[in-house]
Amino acid sequence: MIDILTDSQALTNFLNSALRLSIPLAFAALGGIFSERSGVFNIGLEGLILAGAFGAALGTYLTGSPLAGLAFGLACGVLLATPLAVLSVTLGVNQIVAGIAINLFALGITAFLARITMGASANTQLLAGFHRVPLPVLSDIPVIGAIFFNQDVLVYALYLLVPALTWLMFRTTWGLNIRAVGHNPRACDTAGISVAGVRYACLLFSGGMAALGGCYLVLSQVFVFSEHMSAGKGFIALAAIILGRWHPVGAALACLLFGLFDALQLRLQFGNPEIPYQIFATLPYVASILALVLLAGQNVAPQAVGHHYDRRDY
Amino acid sequence: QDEPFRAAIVMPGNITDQSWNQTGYEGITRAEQELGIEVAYSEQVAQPDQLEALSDYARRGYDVVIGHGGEFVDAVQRAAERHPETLFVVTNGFVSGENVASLTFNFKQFGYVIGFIAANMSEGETAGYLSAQKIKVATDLEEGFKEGFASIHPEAEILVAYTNDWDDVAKAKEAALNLVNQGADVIFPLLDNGQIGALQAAQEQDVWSFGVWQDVYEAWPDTVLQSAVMDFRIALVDFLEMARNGDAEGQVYELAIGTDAGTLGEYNPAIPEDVVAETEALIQRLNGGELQL
Amino acid sequence: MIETLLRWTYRLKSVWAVMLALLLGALLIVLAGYDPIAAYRELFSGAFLDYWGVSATIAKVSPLLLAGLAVALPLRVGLFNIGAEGQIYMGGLFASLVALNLPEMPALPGILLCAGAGMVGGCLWALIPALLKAYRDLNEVIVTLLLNYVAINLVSYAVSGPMLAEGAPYPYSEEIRPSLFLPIIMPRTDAHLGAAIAVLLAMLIFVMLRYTATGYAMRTIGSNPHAARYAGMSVRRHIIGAMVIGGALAGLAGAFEILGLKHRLFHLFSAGYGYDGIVVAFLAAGNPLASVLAATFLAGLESGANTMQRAVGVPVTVISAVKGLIVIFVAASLAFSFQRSAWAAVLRRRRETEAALGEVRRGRRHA
Amino acid sequence: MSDSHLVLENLCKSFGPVRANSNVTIHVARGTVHAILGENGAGKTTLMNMLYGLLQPDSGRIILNGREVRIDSPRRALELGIGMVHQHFMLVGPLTVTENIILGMSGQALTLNQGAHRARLRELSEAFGFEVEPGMEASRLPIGMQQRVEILKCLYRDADLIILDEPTSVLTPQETRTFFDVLRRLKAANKTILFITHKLEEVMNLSDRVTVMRAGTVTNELETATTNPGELARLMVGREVIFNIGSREGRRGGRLLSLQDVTATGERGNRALDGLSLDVHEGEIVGVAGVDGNGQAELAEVIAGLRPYTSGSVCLDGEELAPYSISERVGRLRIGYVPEDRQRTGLVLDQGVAANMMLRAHDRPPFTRFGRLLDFGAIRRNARALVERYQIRASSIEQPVRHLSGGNQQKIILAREIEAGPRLLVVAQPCKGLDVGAIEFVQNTLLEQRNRGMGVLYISTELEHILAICDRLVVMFRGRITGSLLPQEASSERIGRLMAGMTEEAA
Ligand SMILES: Nc1ncnc2c1ncn2[C@@H]1O[C@H](COP(=O)(O)OP(=O)(O)OP(=O)(O)O)[C@@H](O)[C@H]1O
Ligand SMILES: Nc1ncnc2c1ncn2[C@@H]1O[C@H](COP(=O)(O)OP(=O)(O)OP(=O)(O)O)[C@@H](O)[C@H]1O
Ligand SMILES: [Mg+2]
Ligand SMILES: [Mg+2]
Repeated sequence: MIDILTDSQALTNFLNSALRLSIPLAFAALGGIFSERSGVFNIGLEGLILAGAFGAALGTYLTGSPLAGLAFGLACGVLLATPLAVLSVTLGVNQIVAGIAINLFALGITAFLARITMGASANTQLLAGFHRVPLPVLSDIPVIGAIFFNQDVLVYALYLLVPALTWLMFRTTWGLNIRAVGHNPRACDTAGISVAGVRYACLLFSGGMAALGGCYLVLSQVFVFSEHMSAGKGFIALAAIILGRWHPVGAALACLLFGLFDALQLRLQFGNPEIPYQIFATLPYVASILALVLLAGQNVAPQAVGHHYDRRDY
Repeated sequence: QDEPFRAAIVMPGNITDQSWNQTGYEGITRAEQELGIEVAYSEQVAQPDQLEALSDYARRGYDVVIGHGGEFVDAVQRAAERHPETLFVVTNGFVSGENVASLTFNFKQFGYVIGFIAANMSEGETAGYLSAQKIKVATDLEEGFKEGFASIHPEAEILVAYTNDWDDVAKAKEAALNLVNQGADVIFPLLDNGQIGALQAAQEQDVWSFGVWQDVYEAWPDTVLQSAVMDFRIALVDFLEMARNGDAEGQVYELAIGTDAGTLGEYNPAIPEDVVAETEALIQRLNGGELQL
Repeated sequence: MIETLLRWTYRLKSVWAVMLALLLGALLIVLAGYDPIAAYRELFSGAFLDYWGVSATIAKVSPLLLAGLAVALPLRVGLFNIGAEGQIYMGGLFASLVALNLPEMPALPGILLCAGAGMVGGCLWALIPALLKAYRDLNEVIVTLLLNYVAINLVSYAVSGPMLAEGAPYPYSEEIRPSLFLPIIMPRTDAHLGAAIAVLLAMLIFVMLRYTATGYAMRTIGSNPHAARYAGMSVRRHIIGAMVIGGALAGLAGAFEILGLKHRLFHLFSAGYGYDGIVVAFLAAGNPLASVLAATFLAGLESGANTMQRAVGVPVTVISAVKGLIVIFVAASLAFSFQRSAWAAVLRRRRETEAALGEVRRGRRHA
Repeated sequence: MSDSHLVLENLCKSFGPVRANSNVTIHVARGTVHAILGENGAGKTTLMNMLYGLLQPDSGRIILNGREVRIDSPRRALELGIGMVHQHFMLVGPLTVTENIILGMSGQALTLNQGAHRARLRELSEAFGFEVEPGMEASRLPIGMQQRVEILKCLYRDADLIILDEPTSVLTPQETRTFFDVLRRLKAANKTILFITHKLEEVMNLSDRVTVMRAGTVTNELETATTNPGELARLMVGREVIFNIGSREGRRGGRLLSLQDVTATGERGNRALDGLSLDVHEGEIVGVAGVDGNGQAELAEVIAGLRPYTSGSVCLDGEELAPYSISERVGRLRIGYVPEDRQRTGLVLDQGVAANMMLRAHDRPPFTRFGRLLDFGAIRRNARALVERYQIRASSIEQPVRHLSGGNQQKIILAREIEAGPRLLVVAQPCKGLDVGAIEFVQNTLLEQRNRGMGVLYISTELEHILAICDRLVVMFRGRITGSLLPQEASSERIGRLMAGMTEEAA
């Protein structure tokens, strides 16, 4: 374990691993922030990641181009987010039930379609994916360069998205509308903002973002689609949103924290075979709870999250 | 022959996992083709549904009902009590009874042989073993692997990691990368869906690795040295043939290495001739009982 | 006449929803190359129509209903208990620890002790988010969610380490002694007493919520904590209480899974019942009696779907998609109400015009 | 009068069995101030909500600028140049004042330019004599300030037709005066103003025409110049309204409540009470005057137990209150409290009238039996009696309070707190939103109870109400009492100086 601190190569490997583990979470969490800020709890992130992964795999499988896969993955995410939006925004179905139902559906339909479209090759034949593109100059910075600036396009896209979305959320009228709708939809309605419009936009956007997380899994990480490959990442992303206090930067950092502890626990096992691995496996979760307790501040949760808005209900 | 012979298998995970569940699925479909029997399967059967699934197949008149995996031991025994006319089988099990049979391999032997090959191809300092959970297969293979490796390099360090998830490909890959980064120049992963991730990591990092359950050399010629082919497909077909002929008994069938179902796959040409020869000899000794583990 | 018809159409909305979902599902089944009619026949008989189907459904009502209540109760005070799953695991762990270490004793006190231990386990696990919520205002959704993973790992550790049965090929504990098994209520099946107890508890909780000052206080806290405080209700105590009792119910679900069904502690012994409980609670709009219906519906859906796979061979992927569709459609159907519909408005207007016309006519006659 | 800016023609709106508006027809001329008067629950807000697109009429037409329009959302209303100040504020808590004001405004660039808005806002609020801090979070503003923000929000959008639903309910007289100046200027600029209020002098002061509504229908429409407050009150309530400042029957008794050097922290972490001392005797009504936000709300909360005090002593009958919980204060000590924020604190909007009527005594007889079992019979009887006595317009006692008119919501709280038979009653803005008939009734009831020995702390920004019923008057400024005087010696100048922070001597 000590080697992480002494050996720069070991440190690089370790942080690289942490980063890779956190990227899909971060995409999903960024999307989730938007939907929650607008007042819709998106427990469907898990299914949306899966949809993105499936789309990315199928698109790449059919065309051989990861870019086409990316586009396809995005489209699948947005597509699956549409019924979620209809259910929770238009019909006012309880947002948690809607999300769970979407997850269930996504789990089945992606596996089903993967089996009939890609068949057995779905998880043997490696797909084309994105390659690492070291950024000139930046990638030469010791340790940091090798970790952060020797990645593929999706990771760089994430780097850009975090500040861009922060700006969008806190420095633009769109962001203002989103935050306001998530807090007091009635007031927004009377101010002439379309509550449903804002929520639809945010949910579809979150579908696309979560799908990007799925695309990363397939196109940058493992180059295959396997059933239920989201493996609970959507739920962890939900936790990261709260840990990051509904702020893009905070959530990204929270995801990084998850990644760090996940990478750490895999590594800690070697040094301590006598300690049961389950103890290490709980490390990311326990650490997040502790982080929450220690960093706990004012509860800034959007007040209207979970509540359907209907003008007639007042 | 009016009534066709019928067999069903109940599996805990995906039949497309390229690993444990897929062997179960392919085993039963092969039996259908080769033996002309009628078959059925259930996949993704959760724990609380095991007993009901097994019992229901028995009620529907299946002659042999298989629980695929050690977690079915208990459910199989209880279903067997309820349905004495049906023969229940549990793979990776260790129980037997009037109408209960177990079908298993001597995992330790396979681990030992893989460890032996690995040690021969390694620098001899560090090797890695990767699985998801400490279940009997995993720990037996781990022990065998360690002993086999130690038979060449007694001083070597074997790094072991358990990911806690059989199917999470991304996590398996990270775990394998981690092993390699820690110095392992050869890794032996035992996972379901996660297997792909582990083999990818080995391939990317240019270290040797091994397959399990099926021969995967052809799919991964750059990294896979050999596969521990504990082929439940063959084992299942053989067993069902026996059962159809009325020869199957309520006992534990443990298959040693060097049998039809339990063997090695194709040798990677990178393995020197002499190592191949030594390995074959080792298998003979294990199979003949000269070498006890 | 028309109005009665329309009202009934609306009242049966969930039935239409299920039918619509099944219709869409049939498309998938055909696409997968199977006969939808045969599949659905098995779905229904496997859920409610034959002895074995009913028993399988009842066996699932116990965990689903208890988990549903475990979500519904904290929901009353405005808390989302996403942690029923973890609480189920802790309940199972505690119940089997006690069951395996209990001195020889008669069945009834033994079972009560084990069930009690399960409730304690669930309680303790819910106490963590409850205290953090009450004293630090930490979001309970995240804490309960994270604790699920911890609980599952704890059980995994217990059964693959200290509690591992002799020679077991998979992480599970020794079998508990038969005197501690919950009685089976349908011979030769897995339908155990747990479901009946769960239904009783649902009724009890219904009475508590509807007819006592405590229930009223919980409802008030859930809908306006400021007013609740103003009314002298101890917001903190009720928050902790609701969460902890919810945890106890989930813990009981875990205990019943061990005592009634599995008879050993297994790694991954709960198939996500805690999450299904969320669906139960919300489909029932938090009402304990409606939860009985919702749990039965979901239990039937689960067991029927399993039968569909076994009897017809419909792939599990299709089944999972169809299950998702059914939940989506049923949930969506709940959004439609007759009062809100255009029909109601039209009919109301017609009634009003008629009444006005009637007045005019009457007036003319008098004149 | 040919130039009708707005014509409402035969508008009808029912909520289930309740006919909130039936065949309402009103002509509003351009460039006039048109007042709408009516008792609580008469249907004024409902009518305005239809005009603003929040509700859809069941039948009838809205004709704006000579063209029939369908207003299906507030957005549409805004597009048509209609702005509205709502009876219940529509502010987004965590956003700043500026953000709240520019929220949803059309024609803005994507990037928020708060600086420019802030400057314009400051200018505007200065011109209107409203002191608002543009950077302050809305949720931290006192109620009076929130009202000012709501008004600014409406004016900032340059609407043509401005709907004001009780805009002055918590403004001070000075603020109201400057606000009216603004409205007159708007009128001069040919804007049309629809104005709802319960304050008759405001109607007389400002409006050109008045429409009086009762039980959902228009009963009268008249020129302001041709009428007087007495007549308006009679038209509204249907009977003569007499403020019967009844004779004083009981005697002022012993000291009931005593505060000594009390300090307490406010919502913003400020020192809301700063060494405040105050006594209330049995059989005495003490009025507390002051500009909203000077610690009145905190004072009430400290006594009711909702807010801890950091030093000093608060005693009832000589006994320190600190160790008593809120529920003990309600149940055992019999301290009643009417909070100023009725929707947030005083009521549970989703619950019915009956449930709200027992809110503060839900765990005690007569509402419970056998320990904690609710006695629904008693709950219903109580609710029916209070609805009857306070003339609360509700379709049933199970109707969710959310769907009651603002004045009727207020009546529920008053009924509940007064009828619980408290020894000490703390009321904050009790007459906010009440019609004249209801004010008369509430004040008479308070006097009656005083005569039976109840002590009352009467907090209000409406000086007239205070002067009308209190036995003694104190003025608050920045968490202290700046002066204490008898109503007969209180001139408005003197009180004004005290409210501005000058001490008794200086005043
Ligand atoms: N959404 C609703 N559902 C049911 N009834 C409603 C609803 N909104 C208003 N009402 C009823 O309509 C009637 C008119 O209410 P409205 O709010 O228009 O009165 P108001 O004249 O504004 O009274 P106030 O002076 O007290 O504000 C009341 O009896 C009220 O209970
Ligand atoms: N005194 C209190 N006691 C208990 N809980 C409180 C108290 N004050 C605040 N809270 C909690 O904090 C949450 C946010 O409070 P608050 O209602 O002030 O938000 P807000 O910013 O005013 O929202 P909005 O203005 O949109 O209504 C409440 O839902 C409540 O749970
Ligand atoms: Mg009103
Ligand atoms: Mg607020």
